Amino acid sequence: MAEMNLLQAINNALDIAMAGNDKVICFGEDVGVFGGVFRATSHLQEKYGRERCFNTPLVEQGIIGFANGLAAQGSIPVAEIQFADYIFPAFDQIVNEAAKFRYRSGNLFNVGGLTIRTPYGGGIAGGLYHSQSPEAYFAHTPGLKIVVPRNPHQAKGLLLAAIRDPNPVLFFEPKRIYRAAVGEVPEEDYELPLGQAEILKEGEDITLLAWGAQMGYLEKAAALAEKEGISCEVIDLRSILPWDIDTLARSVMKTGRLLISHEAPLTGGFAGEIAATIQERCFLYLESPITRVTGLDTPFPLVLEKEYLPDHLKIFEAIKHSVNY
Amino acid sequence: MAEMNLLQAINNALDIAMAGNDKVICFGEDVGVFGGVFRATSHLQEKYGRERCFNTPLVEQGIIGFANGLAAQGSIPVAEIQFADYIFPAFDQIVNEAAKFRYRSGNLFNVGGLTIRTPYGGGIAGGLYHSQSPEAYFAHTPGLKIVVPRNPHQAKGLLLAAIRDPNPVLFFEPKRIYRAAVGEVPEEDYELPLGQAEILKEGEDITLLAWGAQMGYLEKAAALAEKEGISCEVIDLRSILPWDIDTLARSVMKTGRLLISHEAPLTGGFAGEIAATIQERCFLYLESPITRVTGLDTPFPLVLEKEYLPDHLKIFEAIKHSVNY
Amino acid sequence: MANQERTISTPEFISGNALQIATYQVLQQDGSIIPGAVVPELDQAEAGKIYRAMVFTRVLDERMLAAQRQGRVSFYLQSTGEEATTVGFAAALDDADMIMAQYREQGALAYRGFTADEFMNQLFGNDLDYGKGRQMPIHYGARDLHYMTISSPLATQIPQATGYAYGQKLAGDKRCTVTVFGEGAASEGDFHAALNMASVLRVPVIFLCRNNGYAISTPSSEQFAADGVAPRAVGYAMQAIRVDGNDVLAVIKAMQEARKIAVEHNEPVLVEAMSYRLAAHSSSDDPSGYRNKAEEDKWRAKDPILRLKNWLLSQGWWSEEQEKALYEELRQQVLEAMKRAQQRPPPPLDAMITDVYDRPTPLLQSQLEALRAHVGKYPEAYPKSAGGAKHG
Amino acid sequence: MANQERTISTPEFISGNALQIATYQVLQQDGSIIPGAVVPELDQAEAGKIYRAMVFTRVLDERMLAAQRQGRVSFYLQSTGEEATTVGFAAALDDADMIMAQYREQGALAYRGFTADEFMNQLFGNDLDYGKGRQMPIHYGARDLHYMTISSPLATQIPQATGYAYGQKLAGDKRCTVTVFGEGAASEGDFHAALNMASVLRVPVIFLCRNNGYAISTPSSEQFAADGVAPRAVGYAMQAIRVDGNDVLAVIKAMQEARKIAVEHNEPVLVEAMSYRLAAHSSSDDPSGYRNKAEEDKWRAKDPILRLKNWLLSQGWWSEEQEKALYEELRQQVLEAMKRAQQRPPPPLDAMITDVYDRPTPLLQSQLEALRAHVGKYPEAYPKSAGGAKHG
Ligand SMILES: Cc1ncc(C[n+]2csc(CCOP(=O)(O)OP(=O)(O)O)c2C)c(N)n1
Ligand SMILES: Cc1ncc(C[n+]2csc(CCOP(=O)(O)OP(=O)(O)O)c2C)c(N)n1
Ligand SMILES: [Mg+2]
Ligand SMILES: [Mg+2]
Repeated sequence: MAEMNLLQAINNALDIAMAGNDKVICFGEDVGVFGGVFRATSHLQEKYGRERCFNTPLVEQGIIGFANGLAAQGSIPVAEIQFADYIFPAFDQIVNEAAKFRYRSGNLFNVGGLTIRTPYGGGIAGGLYHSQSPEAYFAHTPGLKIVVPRNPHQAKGLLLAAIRDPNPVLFFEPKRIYRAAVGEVPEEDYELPLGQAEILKEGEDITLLAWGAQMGYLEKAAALAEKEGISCEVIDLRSILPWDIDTLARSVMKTGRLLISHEAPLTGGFAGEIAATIQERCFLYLESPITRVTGLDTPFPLVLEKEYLPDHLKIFEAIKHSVNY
Repeated sequence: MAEMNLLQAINNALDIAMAGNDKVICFGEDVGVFGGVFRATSHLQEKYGRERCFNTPLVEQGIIGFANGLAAQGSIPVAEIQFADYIFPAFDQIVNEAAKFRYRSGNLFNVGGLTIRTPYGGGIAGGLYHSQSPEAYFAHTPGLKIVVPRNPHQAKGLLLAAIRDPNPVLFFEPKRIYRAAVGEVPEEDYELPLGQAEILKEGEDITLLAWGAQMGYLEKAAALAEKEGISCEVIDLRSILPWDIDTLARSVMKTGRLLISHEAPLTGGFAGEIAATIQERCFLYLESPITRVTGLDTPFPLVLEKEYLPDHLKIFEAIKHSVNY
Repeated sequence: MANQERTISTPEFISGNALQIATYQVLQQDGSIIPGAVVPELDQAEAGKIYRAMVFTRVLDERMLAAQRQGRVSFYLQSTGEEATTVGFAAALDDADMIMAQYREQGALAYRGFTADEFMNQLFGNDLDYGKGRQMPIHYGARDLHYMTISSPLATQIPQATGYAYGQKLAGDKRCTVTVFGEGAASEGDFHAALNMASVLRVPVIFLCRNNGYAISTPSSEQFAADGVAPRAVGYAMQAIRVDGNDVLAVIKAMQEARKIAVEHNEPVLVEAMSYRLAAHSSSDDPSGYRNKAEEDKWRAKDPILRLKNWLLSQGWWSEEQEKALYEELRQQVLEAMKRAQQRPPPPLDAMITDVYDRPTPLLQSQLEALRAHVGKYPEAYPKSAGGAKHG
Repeated sequence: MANQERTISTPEFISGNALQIATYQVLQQDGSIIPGAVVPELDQAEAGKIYRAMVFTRVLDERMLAAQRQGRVSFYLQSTGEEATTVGFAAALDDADMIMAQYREQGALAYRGFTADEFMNQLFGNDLDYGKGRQMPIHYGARDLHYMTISSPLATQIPQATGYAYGQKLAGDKRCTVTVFGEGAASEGDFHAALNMASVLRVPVIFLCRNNGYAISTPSSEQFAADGVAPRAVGYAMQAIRVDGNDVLAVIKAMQEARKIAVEHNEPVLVEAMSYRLAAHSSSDDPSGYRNKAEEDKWRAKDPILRLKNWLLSQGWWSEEQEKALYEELRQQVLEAMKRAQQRPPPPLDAMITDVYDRPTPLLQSQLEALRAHVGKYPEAYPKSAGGAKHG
């Protein structure tokens, strides 16, 4: 075990993946000598050479187009998009190409080797364009996997699993806690399962669900609620696509209440999908409406970002509201 | 009144908009001399000249980028994307630019004049890439309006309203019924309101909600259900964003049941948002879980497209299931 | 970094037409070689193979357009007039070089030995279609023939080709990737991304642009103002050549040289083949709305198949009897394959959910089960799958 | 349609370096004009205005980088070394021409008269910020100054400029749009889209590329293999010029000529200004990780402000006393404006939901009300808005 922050855990995962398999190739804007603007790819070019870790020109659609071709060829590209806010020029290559590559060819060809890493989320004074949480934009796309880690240990194990998974994976990294999240991380190679939620804390009165950096607020809110005698079951969804319906449904059948939180705007956010599914699966068990605590239906602001964020206080209020329904 | 099909109604709306305001400009791939691959812009170049109706090079990101600039300048661009399946290269210009233009500039600048028209949907043997219904991809984007007409009369009135609305509007045209949907359309200029659902048929037992071409299946299914003594309230949502929560909530409070149908895949589709909102607003009124009848969580197939489509039979079955819950 | 060495002190603009690029041609329509021309080496067997692939393509296109008109297939797309480009480029390659084409390159597949049955299975989307009946007709793909499955979104394959070729370079397998696209598709942002990345990363990829004058109804004069696509190469420090796309010998030679540059120097190359889309864009299109017959006739007179035939005749490698026999044989082959393909069943219902992921997810499995039950309940409404649903 | 007239019968490839473009320069570092050089007409008043804007920019940059280091603002981005380009291009325009810039063009705003207070209000995101505190520092915009609000996604403004200029052309107002972007941003697909559309639609837009050698840590040698960005123009049949971006006189003259081409002939033009990003990319960056001091020093010796000062001195239009006074005046101005801006309150809570649409939707209104109630309940947790929430 070693103490690492989230960035170090990611760097460590990339290092292990590249050391273990020559076919793993990391690239993106500024990921070469510089090691990426957040330094997630630090020292990889030094260790594995310019052919396996390099700067690309500044063109996200090209980065992912290139990555798709490289994956089709049999390599294992790990492409970085510098900020999730800048993933949209690559939307076509992700949604129309990567996601449909295997299906449309009847499995003659696939880009299963592809992993796309990108820092997402707000709370760093980034304004509209360095704060977005675009996971829901991709969650409507069969063929993709989407993963969001909450801490360094999770990040390493999930990223290693993502790189080796035989499907294209989008890996969203919560940049607000890149350095703030520190914890014990095994030094050896390990994987954590994709598509499985994790119950962090068992409870009786209400199920709280989130992913990524939002888990911090969830746990803080749960602590506040416990003080008022409300017992919370806290779940990290971890994979947005495919998502773990069964674990969540079991929990809600037990607690009878569900709160889902994400930073992205309410309308069209992934909490909607979850609520729609769970109200159907757990209809007779629900004691209050499923609650969503999310960003507002606006772009991400700058000066008033504290106001925008679905923080522990907003979640705490919503918990009480749900329990007292 | 004149009898028109859906394409003619759209062409007529464009003609009226261009005749009434010099600032209205139509462009896109093949929209010039040829009048578009579906002929929605027929004769507009003849009437209004090459400067106001023209072919663009084959580059969707350019078309919408250009349209954004043109709208910022004060013109009223009506850009065509040849198929909704090909709108993704323009995703960044729509989601990061058009949607946020006014907000980010504090209303110094806006692209409110922008309208994007695009044919969407399956059932025409189009396979993966001539069948998609991508409305939900955009519905997570504050700042956009999204409109889908169900017939010629609606198409003309909604398109005229969209062109004149001071916000960027995505206008999805159900191409399966471009020629099949025929009806009486007033020859004069008129607008239908954006953001308002329409109740097509009142009923007591269950509310059925859809939009666009899917309304045909909904009405057929309602007829089948009526035969079995189930009284259906049929609603056309018409605007996906912003959407008319109040009309729907009122209906569900009356019927106690809701079925939503769209062609797009289930997961992350807009029915999820609607179900999540309505279960919260109408919790104490619901007699059965809100049901979604949608495409499968796969890309759109070709040979088995009949199997894929959420047709009247699937809806009919789901109605019975909901009522007998 | 840009060349700042040379300075000038008057504000001279380079002209937009600073670079004029000639068209490489060796074969004239009457079958004679331009005196002094550099021609590819080609023996009789190879020339025959090329000619056969070109004629096969023409025969297939004619038969399938008719089949579309008869309602046997929902869609078709001909390559008439461009067979010299689409067969010729494949003939210049190593058979294991990767081809990532647009959609009008059936000639290359024919050259590489995709059989009439294989074409037909895709066109009819039957149970033997490698693509499992998921894509529209003409979206072929063949793993063993190193021919990437076609996808409809234009230009997406261009940066993918750059990536594929980068992988080939790293693997050290001395192969290249050829990506083919129309002059219309070259307007997409992906084109710029692909060429720039290929040149700065030194990737063995050949960018072959089929400039056939139109993108559906849009003439190239409304697609770009420049002298074609080839001049863009200097923007990427990339070598380029323009070739007469109706001259199969010139196409072969140009592509052979391009391949050398790519494979021996790990350098991308741009090749622009000038031709004309003689047929409609596809079976859904009617060109009479946007161009005139005189223009078409001018190009019909430059038929690339006739041009090669004239050369073969002049070489003494071909006769009118052989010509007749070849057409008869190929027409028969195509017709029989069509009949066979048409009789086969559609793909099974399972094909709805396979290949979305490497394995179907539980949600997909439950969606399939629900669908199977539904089809079982209303078999007459779903004739394509009712049989399969019953048998479970 | 491409030029197919000229044919050749040998497979000659054009070289990727077929086009060499010299750099236009008139002013040398010592302030002397290159003999015989074509210089712009410039009177003392205008020269003084330009110099003042350049110095203001430098002073602002220095002050605000320090302010960022002190934690007064969250972010800053300097334009050090590029002031000749960013002020010079604006000086060559009509003040009503539209500017759609990237983010490092504060010089143009300064030239057009954006006041120190206006800069500061944006940097501090206070209640007077035209952008209502929504975007990060340096995302300025000014409607009256015809300066489009900056947005962070790179290159998106380039096709937008093409569209804006098309509207200007249709309106017949004899104006043009100038869009400025880095050599890094020029790699985006939007660049290709914009230039191609501008040339085929004959649009009065000037594409001004600031080639400053780096895109964050990525040197231009890893951005493209070609000789800079200017050669791309021939791919669009577009006139182009490369200019010494540290030579304000050359920049002005080149841009004046470019503007003539744009406005008088409705033709797009590409201008590449060669310079160097002397500072870090932004306050978040540390260039010592990817480049060396020797390189920086080489460019520091080419300081564009010093170069213009030397010319002003040689003209007898400037003195060291004036220099000292100017710096003092501007430093004072900037400092006072900063103090004023810092003391102002943040935008009101309503700014959360306005301008998403022309009018807030009912859903947005209810979200704001819920937020207001919540802030009212926990005022200490939301110090920026607690005051406003209380007053309702
Ligand atoms: C991204 C995208 N946009 C639009 C289309 C619709 N479309 C199909 S073919 C075509 C024209 C292509 O012209 P070109 O590239 O010149 O090839 P050609 O048909 O001439 O061989 C268009 C616009 C598409 N398939 N994909
Ligand atoms: C679409 C997009 N991708 C990535 C970024 C992150 N980013 C901001 S500035 C920058 C480098 C830009 O370099 P260049 O265009 O040369 O301009 P310069 O900073 O040198 O003035 C990058 C990669 C972004 N803002 N937008
Ligand atoms: Mg073409
Ligand atoms: Mg730069």
